[in-house]
Amino acid sequence: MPELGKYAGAVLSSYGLSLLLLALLTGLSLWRARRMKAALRKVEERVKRHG
Amino acid sequence: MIALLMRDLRLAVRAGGGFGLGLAFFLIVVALVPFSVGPETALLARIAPGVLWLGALLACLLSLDRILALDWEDGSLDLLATAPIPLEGIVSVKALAHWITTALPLVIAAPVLGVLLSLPAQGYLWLIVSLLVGTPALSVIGTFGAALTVGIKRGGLLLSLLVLPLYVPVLIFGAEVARRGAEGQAVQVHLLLLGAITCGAMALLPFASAAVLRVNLR
Amino acid sequence: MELVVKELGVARGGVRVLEGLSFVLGAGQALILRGPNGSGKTTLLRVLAGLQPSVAGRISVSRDSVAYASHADGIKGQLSVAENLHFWARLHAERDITRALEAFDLRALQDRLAGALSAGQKRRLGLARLMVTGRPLWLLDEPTVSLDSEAVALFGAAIEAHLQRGGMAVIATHIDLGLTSARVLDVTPFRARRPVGDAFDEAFL
Amino acid sequence: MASIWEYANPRKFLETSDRVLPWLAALAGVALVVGLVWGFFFTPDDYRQGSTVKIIYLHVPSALIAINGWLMMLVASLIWLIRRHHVSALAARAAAPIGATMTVIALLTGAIWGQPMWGTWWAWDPRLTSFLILFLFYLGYIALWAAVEDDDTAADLTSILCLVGSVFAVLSRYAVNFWNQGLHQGASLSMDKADNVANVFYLPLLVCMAAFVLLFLALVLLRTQTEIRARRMRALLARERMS
Repeated sequence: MPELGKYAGAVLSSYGLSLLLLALLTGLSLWRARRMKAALRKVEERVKRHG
Repeated sequence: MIALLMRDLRLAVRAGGGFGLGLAFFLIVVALVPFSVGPETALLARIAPGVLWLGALLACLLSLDRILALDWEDGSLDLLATAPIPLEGIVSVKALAHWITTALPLVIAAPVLGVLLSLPAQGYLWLIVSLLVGTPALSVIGTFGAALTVGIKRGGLLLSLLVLPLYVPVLIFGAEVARRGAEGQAVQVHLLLLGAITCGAMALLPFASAAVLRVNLR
Repeated sequence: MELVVKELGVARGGVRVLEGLSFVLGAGQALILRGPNGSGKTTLLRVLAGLQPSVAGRISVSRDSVAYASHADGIKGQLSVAENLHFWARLHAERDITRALEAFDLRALQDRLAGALSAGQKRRLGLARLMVTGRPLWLLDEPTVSLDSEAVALFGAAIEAHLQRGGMAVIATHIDLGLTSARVLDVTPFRARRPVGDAFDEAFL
Repeated sequence: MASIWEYANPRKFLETSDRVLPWLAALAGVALVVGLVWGFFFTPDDYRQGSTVKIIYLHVPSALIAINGWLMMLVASLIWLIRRHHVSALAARAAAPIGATMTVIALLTGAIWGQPMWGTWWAWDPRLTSFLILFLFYLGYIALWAAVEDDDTAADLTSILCLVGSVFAVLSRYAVNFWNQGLHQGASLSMDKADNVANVFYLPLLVCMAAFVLLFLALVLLRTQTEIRARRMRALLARERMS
């Protein structure tokens, strides 16, 4: 761990918040991608079956 | 074109909402300011130009959705779109009608409300000039926003969200002219820039508004 | 003046509803559109009026020659009957509204506020608007909704007179308007076929 | 050589992006870890700013993406308006939330950095203000996409909004400059003036910027795929309803 001195709080909180936001964005994107893939597959199969 | 303008003006007068509501709103906003920041005259005089500009802008915003929504609901917009006037002309006339019915009364009322906020005497002229030059841009930009949201049910809040960021440059220069006027500084540069924005908006935005309206009428 | 429609395709909400539609309409002729609900009659009329782009085919008339009347009449309740008509007349650079008032029996009502009219009277006013546009091609979408039989007869006579003067009309309706010369076009056979296979095209189908 | 417009076909786009995406994501992840670890652990403190200098490894790249993300949306919107390729419009839609998040990160890190340096969380400095306005534009754009039901209509409306918004964003930028000369230092980086910032800070910053660009691209591809699938599903359901 590097010595951050008196600004430790500022540096750590900005890294923490930014990484949290990035993780949230990536996580949400992945989650939606997976859900949409599954939902589309279901609809595609139904459409194919009914012609 | 004149027929359309006259009809819109007549409708605004008969429906009652046109002239009255915006003005009343403006009055209330301005009257509430001293309650929130205190009655100290020096402070009020300092913030008066900005408060008056912001109040006028919000009062303008309040009536934007009426520009097109009523004609959309009763089907007039479909019929206007097939009329001999190009849609660009129609949205320009609509913006003009909005300016006459909403913005112009605000410009006239602003000096009266300036008294309430103890605006310095030298500020009145530039307040009126800045509002006269700036408010047409507010109407034209607002018409663009109204055209964007015309097909959306309860689009009023969305309309504000879309239009307010677009109002930023007008507000900055308009309020700056009024402030500098009140403080006795030179206003020419800012006034010219404000005029440039208004001219640019009036020249170009009707094309965007008409394009958007065509999409919404599909 | 002639309306020529060739191999026209129209879409609603991104999905094709009609395709391969062709017809010719000469001066003084009327065409009645028939077809079940949702078959694309309204969409077709809006495309003909130039409010909506077609997805295929050609239409010969420019949008300056059409007068369109939809379910909504575009009437302002705060204006009187005469003011409403005057507005549309002036917009189309016409002056005279007396002929329109008479044809739809609105003379006695002309100073009444349009907001105070009954549904059928409003509809009559909406249709009277067509006459003050001075345009040759009328596109009418279910024009007889909320009209009584007497008003339907008035309306039929107004169309007849319009055709006599060399006008044209395309009407989506299920009621017999008593038009002697009108042709009927059933749009059902022109219903868009589904694309075969599951080719994944630009329209995601 | 195939034309790039081939990728305007949704299926082709899905196939190709499926192949590219894992590599892109892996590369973005590696670059992000390398850049941030390098920046956080292995750079010295600045003699004036102390350890807060480490914040630029997040602040500058996110600001870069915040602006260029909007620029990408503008280009994609133009492509949609001119060539009517649906994928382009959907890519613009996919990019908006990423750009908005990056704007928030840039604002947050800026505020946290400003607190010890300027003694205040927020100053109405031209750059901060411009970013706040940019964020409002992102919000409006996203809200308009969400509010319009018909997909093609929404694509058209948002594209025109993006165009008009871009003009007004630039206008606001200059207006804000006029309005208040700020505290913010000038752009501390430009490609030809690398000596603005010493190399020890500059190299890890370059890695971080590359990482953010890669991350942006990967996320755009992923989200565009999702939008394409959502769009196809709606189209299939609509067709089913009609028959």
